[in-house]
Amino acid sequence: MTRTSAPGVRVKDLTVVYKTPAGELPALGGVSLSLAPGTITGIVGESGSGKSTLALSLLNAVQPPGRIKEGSVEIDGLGNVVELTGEELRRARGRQVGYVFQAAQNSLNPLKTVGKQLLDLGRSHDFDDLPALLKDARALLGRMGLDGGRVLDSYQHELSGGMRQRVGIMFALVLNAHLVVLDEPTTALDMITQAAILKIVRDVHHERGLTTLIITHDMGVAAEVTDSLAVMYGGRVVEHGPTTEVLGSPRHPYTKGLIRAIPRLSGDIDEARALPGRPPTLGTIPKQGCVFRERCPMRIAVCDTVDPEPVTRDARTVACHAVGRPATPIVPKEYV
Amino acid sequence: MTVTSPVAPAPISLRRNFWRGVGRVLRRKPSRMVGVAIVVLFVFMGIFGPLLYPNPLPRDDNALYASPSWAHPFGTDFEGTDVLALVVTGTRYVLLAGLATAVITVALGTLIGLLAGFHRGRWDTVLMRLTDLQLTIPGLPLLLVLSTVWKFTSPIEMGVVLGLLGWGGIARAVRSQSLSLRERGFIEAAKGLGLPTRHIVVRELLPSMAPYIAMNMLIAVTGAIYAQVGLFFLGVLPFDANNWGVMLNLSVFGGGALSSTAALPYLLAPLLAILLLTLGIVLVVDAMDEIFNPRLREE
Amino acid sequence: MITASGITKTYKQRGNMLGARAVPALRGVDFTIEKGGAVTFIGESGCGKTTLGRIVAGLETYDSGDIVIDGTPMSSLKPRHRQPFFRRIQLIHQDPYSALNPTRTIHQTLAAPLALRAKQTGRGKAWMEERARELLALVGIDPGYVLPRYPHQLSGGMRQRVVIARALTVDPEVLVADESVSMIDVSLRLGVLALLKDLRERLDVSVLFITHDIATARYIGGDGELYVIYRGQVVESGPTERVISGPVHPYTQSLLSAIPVLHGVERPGPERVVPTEALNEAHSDTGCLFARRCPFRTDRCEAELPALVSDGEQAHACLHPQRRNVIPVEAVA
Amino acid sequence: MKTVVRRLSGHLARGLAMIWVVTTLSFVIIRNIPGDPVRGQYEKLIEQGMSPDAAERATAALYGFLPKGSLWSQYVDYLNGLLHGNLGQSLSTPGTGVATIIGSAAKWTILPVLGGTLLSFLLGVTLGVYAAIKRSGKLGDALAISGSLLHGIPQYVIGLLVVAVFSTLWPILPAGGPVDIDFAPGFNGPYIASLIQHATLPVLTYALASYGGWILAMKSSVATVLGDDFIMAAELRGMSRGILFRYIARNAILPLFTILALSLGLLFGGAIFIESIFNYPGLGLLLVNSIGARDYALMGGTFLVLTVAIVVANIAADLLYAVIDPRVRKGAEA
Amino acid sequence: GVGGSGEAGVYTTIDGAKQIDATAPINPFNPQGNTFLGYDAMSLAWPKNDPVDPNQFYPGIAQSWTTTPDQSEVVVHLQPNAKWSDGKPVTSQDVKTSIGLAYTQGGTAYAVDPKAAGAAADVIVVDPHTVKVTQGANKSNTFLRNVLSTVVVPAHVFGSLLPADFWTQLKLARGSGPAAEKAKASITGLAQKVITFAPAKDVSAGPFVLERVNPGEALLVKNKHFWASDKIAPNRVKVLNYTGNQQIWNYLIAGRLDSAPFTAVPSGVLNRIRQTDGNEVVKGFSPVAVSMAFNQTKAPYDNVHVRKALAYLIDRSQVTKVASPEGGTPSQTTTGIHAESAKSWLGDSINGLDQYKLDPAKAAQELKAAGMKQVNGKWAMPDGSPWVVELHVPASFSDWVAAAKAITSQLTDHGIQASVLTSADYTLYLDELAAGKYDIGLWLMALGPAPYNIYQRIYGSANGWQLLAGNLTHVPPGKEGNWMGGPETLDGVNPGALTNQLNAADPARQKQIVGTLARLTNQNLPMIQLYDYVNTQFVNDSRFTGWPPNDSDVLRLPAGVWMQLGLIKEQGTR
Ligand SMILES: Nc1ncnc2c1ncn2[C@@H]1O[C@H](COP(=O)(O)OP(=O)(O)OP(=O)(O)O)[C@@H](O)[C@H]1O
Ligand SMILES: Nc1ncnc2c1ncn2[C@@H]1O[C@H](COP(=O)(O)OP(=O)(O)OP(=O)(O)O)[C@@H](O)[C@H]1O
Ligand SMILES: [Mg+2]
Ligand SMILES: [Mg+2]
Repeated sequence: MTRTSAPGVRVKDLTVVYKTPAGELPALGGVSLSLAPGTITGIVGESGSGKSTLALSLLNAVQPPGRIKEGSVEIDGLGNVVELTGEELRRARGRQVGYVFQAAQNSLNPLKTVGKQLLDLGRSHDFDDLPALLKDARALLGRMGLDGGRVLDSYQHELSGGMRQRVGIMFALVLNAHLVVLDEPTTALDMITQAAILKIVRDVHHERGLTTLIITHDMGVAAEVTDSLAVMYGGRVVEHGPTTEVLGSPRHPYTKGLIRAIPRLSGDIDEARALPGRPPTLGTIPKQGCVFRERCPMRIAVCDTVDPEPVTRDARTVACHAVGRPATPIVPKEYV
Repeated sequence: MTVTSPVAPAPISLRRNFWRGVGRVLRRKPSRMVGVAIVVLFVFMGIFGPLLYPNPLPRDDNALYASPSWAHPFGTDFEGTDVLALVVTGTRYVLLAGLATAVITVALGTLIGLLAGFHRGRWDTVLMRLTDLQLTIPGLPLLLVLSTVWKFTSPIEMGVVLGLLGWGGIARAVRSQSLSLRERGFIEAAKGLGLPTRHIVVRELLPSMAPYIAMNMLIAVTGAIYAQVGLFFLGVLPFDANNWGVMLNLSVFGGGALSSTAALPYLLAPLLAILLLTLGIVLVVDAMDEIFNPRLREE
Repeated sequence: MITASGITKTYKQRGNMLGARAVPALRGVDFTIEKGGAVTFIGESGCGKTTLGRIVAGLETYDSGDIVIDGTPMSSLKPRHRQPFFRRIQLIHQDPYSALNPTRTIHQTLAAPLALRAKQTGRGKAWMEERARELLALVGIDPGYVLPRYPHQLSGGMRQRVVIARALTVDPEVLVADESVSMIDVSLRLGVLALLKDLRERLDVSVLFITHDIATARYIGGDGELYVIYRGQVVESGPTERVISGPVHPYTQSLLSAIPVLHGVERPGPERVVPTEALNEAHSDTGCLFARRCPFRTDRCEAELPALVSDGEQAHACLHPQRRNVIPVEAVA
Repeated sequence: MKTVVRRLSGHLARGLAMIWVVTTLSFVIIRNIPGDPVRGQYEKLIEQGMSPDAAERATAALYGFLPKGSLWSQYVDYLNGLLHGNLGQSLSTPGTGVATIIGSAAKWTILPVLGGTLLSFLLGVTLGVYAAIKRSGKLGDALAISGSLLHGIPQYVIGLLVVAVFSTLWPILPAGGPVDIDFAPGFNGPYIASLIQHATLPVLTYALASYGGWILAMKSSVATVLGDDFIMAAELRGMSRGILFRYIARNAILPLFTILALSLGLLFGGAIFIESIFNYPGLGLLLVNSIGARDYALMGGTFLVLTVAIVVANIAADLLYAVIDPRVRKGAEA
Repeated sequence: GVGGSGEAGVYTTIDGAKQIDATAPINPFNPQGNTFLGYDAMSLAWPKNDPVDPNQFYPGIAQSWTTTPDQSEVVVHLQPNAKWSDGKPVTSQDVKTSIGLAYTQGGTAYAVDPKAAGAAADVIVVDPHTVKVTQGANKSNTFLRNVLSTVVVPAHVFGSLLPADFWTQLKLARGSGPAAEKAKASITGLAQKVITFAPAKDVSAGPFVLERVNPGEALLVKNKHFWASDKIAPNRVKVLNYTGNQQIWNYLIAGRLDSAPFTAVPSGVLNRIRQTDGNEVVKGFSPVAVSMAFNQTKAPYDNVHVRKALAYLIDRSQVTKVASPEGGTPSQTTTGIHAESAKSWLGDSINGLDQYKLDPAKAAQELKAAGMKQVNGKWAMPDGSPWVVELHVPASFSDWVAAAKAITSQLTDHGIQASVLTSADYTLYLDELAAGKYDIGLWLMALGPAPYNIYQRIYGSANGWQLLAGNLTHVPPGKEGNWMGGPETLDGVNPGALTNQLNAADPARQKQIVGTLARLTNQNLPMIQLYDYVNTQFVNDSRFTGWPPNDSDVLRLPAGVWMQLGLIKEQGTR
């Protein structure tokens, strides 16, 4: 069943809810997104916008109290992941979808050496040829600039942050998965290490012919490595398209605001502008209407009642009532 | 943005919110309400128990070790006194000693832990050695030895001694808590703002440890109750007819409750009281974390 | 005006009977902040930035060197007499979540230092309340909404503003902002940065800005000084814009090269420098501290510790200084 | 290994200092207990029907066994004896060394304490994992509540109930003494069977009394580990259930080993209730009896042994941690 | 039967006198020693504990004995066939060695001081089976008793403890001057060596010999060399440890014990014990009573009216019912003597004494006579300060605690505030009692059968009379253990002196003295006698029969003696 080529992924109308004292609240509100085979897709969004939830959904691994309420996740060669259960699901994880954890810093069992955990992984997936697995792992680590032998013999606490992250990537790839999901792979790292990891992600992606999903809240990181970029806000994908285009000519007011809020190293520093208001949390996401309208400079009457449908035009998808329409913006309150 | 309106009465509404929050936390699980009910019942017995019965408790010379009946739900003791009345009137001593112990344990443990954790350095070393020492001393054996010297005539005295023998665990834990808390931004900020140490400790550090301290306090109450009841049971503490431990002792060693059924209710009544109180406290402890954490409380 | 000279700090990591491991966090750092000025420190993780910030704010002791606050050398005072001086320097923590006491409302949080202030200046309770509102308004949040609330009820941006307002209660002259926006939502970051910038202008407070992110350093302190710190040592310093556009030290160049490029808006700098290996605390302390990682190192680098040399404006500690153009440039659309 | 030795030496030094302080404290307290051992013996003889003057003369010989000299010189003698491994002579069983008596009593404490604690540890840890994994289910809740409740109930209450059930209401097991006299001591079947038979109820009591604690500790430890990222990471890598379970269990049980060692140390001192109830001739009962007889040397010796047990347990806990946790083991060597 | 040990020929019992400590030596001189009187430890004879005549015995190692009327000479004839369990014969030399060892321990008859009352003057081996012991100048009628209670140990095991010149040293010690002092010191110096001596194995002249001791249990097997081993029914004896009454109850309920020594039993438990197959209760005389003793140095207990008032207010039968329903009978009145002996000693004259029947009116009169006042229905001290009767008991005696509680409840009913105070343990209790710290304490009395022992308890060292080298002196209250603090003379009589005379007096004179002392005690109430113990013992018919009947004089002797006397038989069929 193992594929040797990059799979495509199609997420359709995915709704994920978390059970809270206030009832079941949607962390993802009908997200549709497709990853073209062999591309690196980035998802950017602020904290709580549902990025990790979406990433976990790709492995049908949303943790209680959350659950996938509706929608589907089709992965080439696997079918609808949402319907997978039990052993089937477990085997898909690791084998077909590699996952690099949000906190890959701590994604290793502190009591076992990396090598032993690798062997556990091999056994879990019924690998007969464990020495070959070790060899692959050493090669992968070597490819990422590490001394494979030494790393396999090390415990987590003996590795630096950057090394752990590389080990995390190795674990995601060593079973020859062709879909790799990286959740905030560089968040806790400093700049130089981050640059190195991003380079590795990009290189490995090309060498192995993967489909890669990389999740980050740092626009710069996404811009650096991705081919296509999706922007999330309040559990919705508000804009999706080729990276250079999304960055170069953002269409959704949120994307625009985000990009404008990034200070630059060159050019006029005062061009940077803060986005007013604050991002919603699970409890404050509006039940109806556009989730961004409170902060939107282009808000129109319909935004209050109707959730804008994503509209795809020239390979770019935008979910906004105001895009491409003449608008009478309602000026939002400054702060709060 | 000019502000001229007088300030909202924030503190008052806060306090009300606190109790409303507590109510909310308790209502979240029915078991907690049960726990509160049990604890309230015991507190009620502790305060009003002795007033419910005549003093001295009536005796019935013709009904020694009587079996349970409507008049005596748990039978009577060796003198013909109603066992239930003994348990009810004995609650006060038990609770008082428990409370005294808890207060001393927690106060001493918190104080020493805070001092050690907050000042670090030499203070820390000295206080921690002291704590180690306290933890190294075998407590129950020492109590046995002490009880030959010390006549624990009042529950408070009992509490003092039990407290002195039991603060080590809390001190150590509070120290490690305050060590980690002092690295937290808000403590540093308070220092940087030049706020006095008293403020930092009392207003900033302590409230953050409140759930922890409250939980320990409740656990210390139960621990103290067991220790003292146990010592009375061993018979090394002064006699008091309505003391639960004395009841256990007399029922077993005087009445033969473990050998025949005649005195069994006399044994079971204090045992049940202990079990019930334990249950109540266990159920209440469950809510402590949420009560003191504003985030969990308000949710 | 605050001058720090030759600050060193070595942490003794708790060891056992046979001795402790020493971690040099700062190896002699000098800098000066003018009133209303801005000084930025950048460097990799673990380079000693936080340590420096805490020392300047009087929250950490230092081993040698001196800090002179308004002409008074701190070494001339007993530790307990230093507090009034250090109070003028307030630290804004990186993490607004832990910088506010979760068990106290914002009102309580602000009231404590204000009460102290009121007592010192002989003002009453009314002043305190008014001042709290004034400060919150100053940092751009609605006092009526914020005052009765607990920190967990506020967003990261609001919290950081409250932290700043709290620092302002004691009328500080310097704000030390240690990674002050790194934990705030992207869309709110600039708001806080703008606030700091605004405060500099309006209240004439100086800002000592500590960051990974050179772009934000440029945003706040574009007109100030930039110090690049590596393993406890300043390896390059100078006017911010000048260092950014013309870094001389290979370490500065590496840092700047590592900045992600907004493809589509920018393109990478032409002369990116990539270190040959990762930061390792265990690297030797002799010679240039950066030598092991430096793509341009020579044998001399491994033997000789370069001193900080200045051309009057920009200073660097490199034996083979060469200006390189590494930062991304605006893409021509 | 080097780390372990280094740690050990530090601990030993501190432990010895602790022991010295506790010994001194207990010496002072014990020598100040009111009550005259000789008078106690006298009255006992009188009650047995001995005539007053005969009893008086019979007890006179016991004065020879009382420690002599000023408190200070007694203290110096005592310490000196201790340094030479001599705990002194018993007063209530004159002529028998304190060390001998303690040695024979210690056997009887170690057996049930160890048996009971290990039993409850295994049981509690297993059920604790279950309670943590099923924490939202009814059974998990029930386990947790039963755990807290049992944890809260004092040992003696459990002991009393166990006796009432298994030797009064339903007399199937002996509730007194450590072994039947019918069998010659040694490694023979009947003797060991009798030993086990007698130990069953005390062991059961120890087990019941501490089992709740283990459930709770394991439950919260498992809950912590379940919240650790590496478990989720392992799950997302498709690790098999068995391996996942082992990851959880092994990491969760680690901190419990420390508690295990510590609680073993403390249990020796806490054996008093259970040994009194079951008439088990261990250290706890020995202490009670030695207090009653005002046998100073025996009291001091027992106290010392209990203290040493705690100190050793502390050291063992720490070393155990250093041995099984690679973070400590390797971290310190690096 | 549930849980019975069942094994044929095994006799299970409990030694109520001590805990069995496996580490203790096999040595009767050791207070904790592992020898069991009547089984493997033998005395010359066994006292019958007659309520009046303490000089009646059953034979032990001594087959018979003769004595002169004034007890100046006792001749003991040993059992001709007596052998040690290792086959060696028991000879006069063994007796002499045992007496020598007794000297090191300071026995009454074997006091080094020749002036001591009832001390032996000489020990003469007449022939291998006859020993003669003569009494010194200060004669006492306890001499025969003390000689016959000598525990005999084998000379070939214990003999080495005595130095070769022991008897010359003893002679020297009985003289005077520095040489005598030195010799005395060397003899008493042997005490520790004797106490701590630990033979490798038991050598017994009794019906059994110790096989082994486990913690808490001892096993004895039949001694085939015992002179009357054909009379001994059991093959083995298991002696179980005694750590508390409750443990004996459980053994009894389980039917494990063939006989159990005196045990206090609550009614409920007694009923349970009776339900077990074969269990029987045997009751007999036990010369002990419980009293509440006053510290007469403390107001208001220095006033006899107050003591009498308390006596009138205490319902002794109710106290007995609460405290010891099965093991005690309420005292008829306070005489100092157990009711059983009182019948013989006092006859009908006891009815002439004040009975102190419950009588609140009389009590009020007495209290008024003492100047006590009633304030708000509560009795107060003459100066109006509150009066609280504090009754002290050791916490470990649950029947005493119950008795004290019952008394305080009764007093409270009559407007006297009263409370029970306990001491952590008996040792502490005795210490504090002797130090005069208590107003009133519960106190054993009537420790018969010897009349001297009975009254020495009341008018002895606890009350100020001390006998030093044959001289009786009286120390003032509060000093040297005089905690009772009574006056030196009562109605012009010195009760201490009278008591002291009991030892040397002939039976007629003894009766007269006892009568006087009983009357004095009854009138002055240095203590209030509460209840007299009943020797409640248990036996089980399932395995053995031939138990002593109720009121038998052997009941106070260990079951080993019953066996020696040929009482115990194996049950015909199981
Ligand atoms: N276990 C949970 N229980 C309740 N709500 C949850 C839980 N996990 C996530 N959420 C909520 O779901 C929403 C989406 O969370 P998610 O973790 O997917 O966000 P994210 O975009 O990955 O954020 P971050 O950048 O902080 O990682 C958030 O509002 C969050 O509060
Ligand atoms: N309390 C401490 N005890 C021991 N070592 C410390 C302590 N605080 C910091 N260090 C060490 O000092 C060095 C400098 O730390 P510092 O926190 O100042 O770095 P930083 O530049 O702020 O790093 P980051 O970017 O990660 O915040 C590091 O090697 C760190 O491990
Ligand atoms: Mg996330
Ligand atoms: Mg830092």
